[in-house]
Amino acid sequence: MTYAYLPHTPADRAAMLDSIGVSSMDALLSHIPKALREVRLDLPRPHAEAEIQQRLARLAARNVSASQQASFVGAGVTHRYRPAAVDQIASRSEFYTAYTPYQPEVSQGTLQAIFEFQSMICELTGMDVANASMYDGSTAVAEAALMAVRVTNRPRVLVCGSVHPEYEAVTRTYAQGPGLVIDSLPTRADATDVAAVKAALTPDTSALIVQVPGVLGTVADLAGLADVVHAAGALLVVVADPIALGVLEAPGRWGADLVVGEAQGLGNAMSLGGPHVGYMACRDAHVRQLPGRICGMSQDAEGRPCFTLTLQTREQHIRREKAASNICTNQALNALFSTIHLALLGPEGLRDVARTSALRAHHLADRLTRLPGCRLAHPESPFLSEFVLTSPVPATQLRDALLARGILAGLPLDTWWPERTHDLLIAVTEMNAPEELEALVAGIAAVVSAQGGQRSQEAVHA
Amino acid sequence: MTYAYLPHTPADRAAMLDSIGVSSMDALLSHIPKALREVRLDLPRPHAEAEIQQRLARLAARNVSASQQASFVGAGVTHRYRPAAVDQIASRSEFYTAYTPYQPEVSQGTLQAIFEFQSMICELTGMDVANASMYDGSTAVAEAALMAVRVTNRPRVLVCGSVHPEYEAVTRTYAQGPGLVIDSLPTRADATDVAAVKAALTPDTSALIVQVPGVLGTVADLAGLADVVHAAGALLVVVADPIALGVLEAPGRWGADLVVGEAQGLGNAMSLGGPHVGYMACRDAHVRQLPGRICGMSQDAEGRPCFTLTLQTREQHIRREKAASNICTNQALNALFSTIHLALLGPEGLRDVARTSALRAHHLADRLTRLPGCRLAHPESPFLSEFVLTSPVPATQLRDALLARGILAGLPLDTWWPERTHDLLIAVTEMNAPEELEALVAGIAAVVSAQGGQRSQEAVHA
Amino acid sequence: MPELLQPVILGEGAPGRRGVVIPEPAVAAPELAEVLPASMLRREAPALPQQSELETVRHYLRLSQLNHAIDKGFYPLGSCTMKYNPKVNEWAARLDGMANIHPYQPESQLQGALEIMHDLQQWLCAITGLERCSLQPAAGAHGELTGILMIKAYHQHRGDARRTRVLVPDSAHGTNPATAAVAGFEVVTVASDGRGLVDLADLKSKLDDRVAALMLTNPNTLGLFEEDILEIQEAVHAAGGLLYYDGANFNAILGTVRPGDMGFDVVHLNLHKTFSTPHGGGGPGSGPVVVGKALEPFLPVPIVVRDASGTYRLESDRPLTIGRVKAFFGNFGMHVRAYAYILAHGAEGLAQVSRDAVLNANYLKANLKEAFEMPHAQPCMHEFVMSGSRQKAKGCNTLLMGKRLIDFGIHPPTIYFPLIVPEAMMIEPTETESKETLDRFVTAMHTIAREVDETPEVVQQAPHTTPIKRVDEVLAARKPVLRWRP
Amino acid sequence: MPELLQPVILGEGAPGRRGVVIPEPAVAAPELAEVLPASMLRREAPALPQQSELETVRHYLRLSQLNHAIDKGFYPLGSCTMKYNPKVNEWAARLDGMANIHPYQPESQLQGALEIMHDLQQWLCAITGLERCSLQPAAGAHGELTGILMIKAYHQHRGDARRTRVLVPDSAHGTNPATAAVAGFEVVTVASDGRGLVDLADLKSKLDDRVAALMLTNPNTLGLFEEDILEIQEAVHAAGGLLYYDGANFNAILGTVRPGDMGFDVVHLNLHKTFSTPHGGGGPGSGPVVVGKALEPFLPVPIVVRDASGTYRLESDRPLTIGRVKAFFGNFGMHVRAYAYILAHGAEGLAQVSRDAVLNANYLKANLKEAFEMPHAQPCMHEFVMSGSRQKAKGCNTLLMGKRLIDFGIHPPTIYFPLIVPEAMMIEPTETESKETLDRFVTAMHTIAREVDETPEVVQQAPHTTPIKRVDEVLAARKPVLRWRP
Ligand SMILES: Cc1ncc(COP(=O)(O)O)c(C=O)c1O
Ligand SMILES: Cc1ncc(COP(=O)(O)O)c(C=O)c1O
Repeated sequence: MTYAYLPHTPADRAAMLDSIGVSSMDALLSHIPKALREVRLDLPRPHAEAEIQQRLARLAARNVSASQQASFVGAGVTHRYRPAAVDQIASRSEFYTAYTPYQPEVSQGTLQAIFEFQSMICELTGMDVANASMYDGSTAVAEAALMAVRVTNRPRVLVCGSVHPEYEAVTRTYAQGPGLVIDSLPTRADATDVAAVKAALTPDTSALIVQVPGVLGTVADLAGLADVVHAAGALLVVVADPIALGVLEAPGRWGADLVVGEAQGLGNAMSLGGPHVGYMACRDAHVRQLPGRICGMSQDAEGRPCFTLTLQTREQHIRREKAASNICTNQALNALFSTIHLALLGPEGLRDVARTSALRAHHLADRLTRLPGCRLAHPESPFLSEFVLTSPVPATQLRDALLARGILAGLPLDTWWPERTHDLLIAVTEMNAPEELEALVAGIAAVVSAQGGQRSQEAVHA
Repeated sequence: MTYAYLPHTPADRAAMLDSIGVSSMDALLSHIPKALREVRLDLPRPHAEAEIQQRLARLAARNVSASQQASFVGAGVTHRYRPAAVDQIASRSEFYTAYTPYQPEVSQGTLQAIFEFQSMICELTGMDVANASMYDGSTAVAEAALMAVRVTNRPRVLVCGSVHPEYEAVTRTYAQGPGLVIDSLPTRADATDVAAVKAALTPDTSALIVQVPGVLGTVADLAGLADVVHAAGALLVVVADPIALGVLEAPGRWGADLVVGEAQGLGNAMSLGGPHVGYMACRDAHVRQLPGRICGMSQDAEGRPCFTLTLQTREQHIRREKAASNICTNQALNALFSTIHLALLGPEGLRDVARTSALRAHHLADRLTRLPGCRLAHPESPFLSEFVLTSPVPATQLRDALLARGILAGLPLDTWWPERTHDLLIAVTEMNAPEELEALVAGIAAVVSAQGGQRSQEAVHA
Repeated sequence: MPELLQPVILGEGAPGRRGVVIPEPAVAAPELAEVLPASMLRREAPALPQQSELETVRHYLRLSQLNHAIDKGFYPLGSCTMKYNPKVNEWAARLDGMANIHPYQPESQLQGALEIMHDLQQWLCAITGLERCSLQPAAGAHGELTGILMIKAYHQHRGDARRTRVLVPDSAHGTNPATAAVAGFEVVTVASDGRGLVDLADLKSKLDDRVAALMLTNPNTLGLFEEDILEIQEAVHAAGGLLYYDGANFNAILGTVRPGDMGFDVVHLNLHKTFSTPHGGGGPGSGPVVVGKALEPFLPVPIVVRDASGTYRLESDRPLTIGRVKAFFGNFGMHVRAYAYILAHGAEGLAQVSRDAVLNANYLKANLKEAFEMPHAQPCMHEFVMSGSRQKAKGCNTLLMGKRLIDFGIHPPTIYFPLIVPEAMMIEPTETESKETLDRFVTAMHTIAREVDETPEVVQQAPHTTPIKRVDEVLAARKPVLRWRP
Repeated sequence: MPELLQPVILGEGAPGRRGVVIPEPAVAAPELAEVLPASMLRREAPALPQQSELETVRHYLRLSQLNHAIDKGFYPLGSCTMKYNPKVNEWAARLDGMANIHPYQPESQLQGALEIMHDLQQWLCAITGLERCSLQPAAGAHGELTGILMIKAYHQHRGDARRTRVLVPDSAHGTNPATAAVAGFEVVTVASDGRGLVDLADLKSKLDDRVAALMLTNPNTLGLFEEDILEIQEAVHAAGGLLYYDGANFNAILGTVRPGDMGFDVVHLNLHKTFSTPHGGGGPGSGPVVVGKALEPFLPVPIVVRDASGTYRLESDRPLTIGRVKAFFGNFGMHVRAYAYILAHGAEGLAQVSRDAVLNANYLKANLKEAFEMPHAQPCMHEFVMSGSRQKAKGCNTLLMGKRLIDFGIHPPTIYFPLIVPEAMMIEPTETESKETLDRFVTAMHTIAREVDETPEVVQQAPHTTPIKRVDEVLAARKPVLRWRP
């Protein structure tokens, strides 16, 4: 059998063994206990490339993609427009087949892209410094919690109910290591309740973690929050959607100490939830507690400005068990996707993405809440481009009924909270053309009225 | 309105007009008669990139692609495996956003790739020299006819019936310019009839054009043909499928003077018939009559071997009305696709492609000819991977009936020859997995037996 | 002895290595030797490379690094319209439903593709101000041949056999006379006048009943609009000839002026120039022809039409057609790209394209006119031609200055064309270049002009920064080595 | 003053330019200022670049040119397994049905994706010889954390609260001790012996009821197989500890030896090393964990299971789970690539991978042992560590020799790791490199060794051929400039 990725011919192998001075591969492996060397793996036969393509195309066809239906599911992963240039440029071999830029002389491309990513994150968040990326939004939140614990030397973390449930779950898993206590503020979609926060902060609390927009789409008012948190000696951690920051005030301006989040919507495919890219930004004062890689400017031997990874004494390969985090490989290529996307958008394009999404969402919400029995679950809270619709039909039933119309209407909230049976989380982006909004309204109207009809029928027959 | 491809801001435009010293764009265009400048075009409104993607994705979805059905249509365009590396490498900006390599110092990449293409074509065809590409197979045949006319100074061309009808049609169109006469040898699928050729050659005949494999898939024996043609003072032009040349003897070995053809199957998408890539190879003696670009080796000022376009005195930009052809832009990128594909295949891979296709075709033919009323239309002729099935059901009806099963069974020959109502041209490639062959056999069996049943029913009721 | 920067791949590798594995037949069937006579089978395998996928990828990646390209830097190559090639176009042409469709599928399976071709035909009619379009020609020169053959058929159909001549201005691109010759016409050259425009008197003196057509590029290859076009068209038509419009310079007038309104009978467009499809290092192109009423019957077949029911069909039943000029329907992949490009702009955007193209050219011209000789003072359209004769007198001709530009990361302009300007440098910036880029070009040109005065050897030995130095083109032609040999 | 090779893009462009146009809302809706309190709205726009698409493309294309990469040349970076990243994998991950699917779609819409994850889980179990797999971790270190948290949960579940220590050999990668620390363990270092293997006596002396686990890489970071592994595992298990296998070096044993058979309780694999998914300039990775019976109850959720009916489902109902370690299901795009990679090879091909990887490393080692000091004479596995101390004594340390390699088009090896070899050079050729490439590397290394003797300044001032010269890393840390400012 020949393999396209293995260059050696039998003649090559023979010549190399000869040069090594052994008679066979087995001889070369003879120091491994023989019993261990007798394995037979139950795997598929080797496939030709055409067969691999056909098999994977067939598997892909068994998924329903966002281009095959009108999709209104968000909740942390958004179907946004990825300009064609992003993938075409980021897919250059020089970017994706390079390793971590430990050798700056042959890695200036990756390094400068990281520096630009860091700079853009700082611009968006209004913070001083950002790292080169985290695995995703969830682990960025967890690492932010750990960092707050390191900075404050306090063992509790207060998580607001507006934080994505999976982010909180990951934070709880991470907390098992050092044995931290995670306190929850009750799930609230409306503007952050400063009094409740104040009450929940303890002398052991290292941080309050809030999310904007919250997982239910609502936008909390951050004014005054930092003061309360700081007064209690804790840090304010804000989880922010970077696209929303195209129109929302930067968390840095509200006094956040750490801003983290998920940048998938910037240039990264949804890809069933990964690979995406987490980001993390902090104040200058805390940079030595920041986990992950950081790129900085330097000079070469001839005085030319250039880039290199820096402040590595925070990292595992230098500090081992004393490192700020164990993270090594991060999501560099995904950060590059985000960087190129942001560069293409510019400030106006970013604002347009957020604005088109939000205006369409408000139009949709307006239309939907005119349907019988349909209302916003959180009418008292402002929202941006995602909202919860309470409908007379159970949300899962509603969602499933619309699949046949080529519409994925949203996320039923009983996925997370069993009691929220009639709540559907609906996300709107620039990918949802006005016709799709119309189709969704018509679809929900049809299901709701059919149900209404059925109910009145039931009433008649009862 | 802002456009992503247009960098100028209003401020830029004003500054530039100022620098030019005119007050407005209109002033700059004032030398154009005013009446001409008042146009309003009926075109769609400007679209955002996301809208372009959505519209084109929707249009693409209204075509049925070869990955969505089992496709057995060939006839000059083949659904072959294109290794993923081909497109990913050839799609590098440095290749596809470059112009014709007129400046060799900044074009060595394109130039060397052309040189390799020429060399590979020579290897496959057994000829001395090849050009950088022609538009496609059809125009390569037409240009070969014109070249034979130039070389021999004779006004007639004899085209064998095995030549693709569209290639012959294009040759006839080109012949209208200089007023050439195209003679046809009757459509024959079997081995070339040397006696018939001899009879058809006239003292005015500049060339005999034959095709291997012929358009109906049959492989003619070229032995002795060159002698007959040369004895009559004409040239032998062979139209050859380069993939078939992985297993068939090179036409150069049979004494061909010109070998031309279509290289789409090597690395190029079917793309509804274009862009593909024609090739053209000849003997050293005739190189100065060869149309199109040619790359040759040279040296730079420091003696380093390198490449450049050469023998340009054949070309229109130097010789104008005395040029060997008017061709300028050719199919360079498509030739690059073919070159990379051939480099990946190597001699063994190329043979495997031809062999897998041929063995599967023979297996299929064997299975199909066991069905009631089905037979090969040309049982006396050897074939490689494409063959004509004569069935009891009209071919178009048969083809259409199988579409519902997700099978595109072949090309009904009445497309070209109205009288061949029951003949279906079936092509098999390495993309037709054994299960697809099974499905086709089962499908044809079902249609044929349904028809048989219907016929016997009709017989009963008659 | 210095070596090739990268070895020719044909000799590389080792027997048995391969870059892609092909599926086994996996069916019961006789081997080839059993189904074909031994004499037909290849005796000697072609000497193709034998490399792993990785080594093949590396080879072509390294080759790619040796090219200049639009995506790398400025490419002001006159007459070639090296504008940006939008990435969404590349995406579109590679869609499964675009790339993997066969021309012999039943039309019912191709409605999306036919709609694209149909709409593009319509849009190109609107853009040119003409009646009917064929997308079949594969490039500009191919469109020219198609157009001239139609003109031939037109005269023949009228029984007018005397028309054996085609008039071509001396400023014309080489493909114009070459096309006329390939189509069996005698080429008669029309002189340019002091303005750089068609010399009306000379033209009129050559107009008679032997003239089949005048081929014109407008703006012409000097980048100048033929201001007398209305008079020209009247004269040619009055003499019974037709007017052919070479659309290579269409970027100058897109959305602003239309050949149909100028009186042209047939136009070819270069989708690979005006409509942003990539040049691909020399192709593929696409050269649709658009015709007025006179030539409509002669268009090549097939053409895409739309039924009353909204179904798209291929129409081949056109009795006076010149026939096919290419197998199938043209370079469809390019049609898709041009379609996307037009969608991105609309009428308003296309007009902005040509206006910015003209603005950029005039901006460069204005900023270079001190340092270089400008044979024509009037405003240019999308490009202009200047002369290096002043510098040549100082020992640095146009070729050398072009090579020197390479050291500034800029591709040389088109040089020594058109033939009527000595030491011609033909500069076409296109509309996709920013003012900053243009300013850098101006600075580079001024630097070179200064070097010609102060340090001419720097120019004479250019380029300095390329991996290979100046190439000996004479040697290549004198001792042709046109292929690798084992 | 020399400038940046390419300006930082944030300051580039002009107000109003943009690289992509976004659809208008095109619906009746109030403006943002009407639906959100003014105080929430951004006052100052972020200072992002304002460029056309072309200028943005050029910027990043130019940046890309400054990188070394596998597709450009040899990358023998020890511990990183810089093998070829097959192009068909990239194609697969970009399929519409792979890239554009959402984790919250109903399972019925994700059967293809779940089948891929399910089969990959199974295959990784077969390959490691273990029981159950989670694809959730995003990288190697993340897999480590997952594994160590499971071990913690295991001991806690048994009510064994004394186990606060994790043993880590002194040759271990930094992520091992860092992970143990992040997971709240005390790290105890185990010494290596003269063979470069775990010092059995030292290990045993540290085994007691405070030990939760031993983390081991096998072959270890010296590229040496821990021959005593069966004895080691017995000792650790006898002491009540568990064995963690760091799979970063799995390329050495793929299809040849299995951690499950060696007695490991949990393994993480680096799909971005062994299974050919690209490193992407530092990520994304994917670090699946595979566990034996003991740890199975503690796996993170969800896991993909297959119903009796053949339907794939996400299983979250696992009472003892440590919970989620990441949102959603892991780096699915990497799972697709690894799936394609395994398909290309099958069992037989994967075994060939590790054998060729081992062959290549030993071939290099054999051919470099004259010129460089080899601290360990025995055959290596997929990589080996040599010392530059001989050369350092002559004024050219390992760092300098690595920089000098760049001038030969080769990426430096991993240097100064593992910590237990002075002037370490850790060389991992991988199986995808040809003998010719290895021979060129040997020649380059011999050339450098000669230069150290004859012209040390050439080495000391390296690299010579890069667009930037040696970078001052100290300056960067001393005066951190970590972002661009307007
Ligand atoms: C003015 C002019 N006419 C015709 C052509 C020929 O076009 P093509 O190269 O597409 O055949 C060109 C191409 O450079 C040109 O510039
Ligand atoms: C031996 C070893 N362990 C662990 C890791 C960490 O893996 P990752 O970078 O994927 O987190 C590495 C990566 O270099 C490694 O070499």
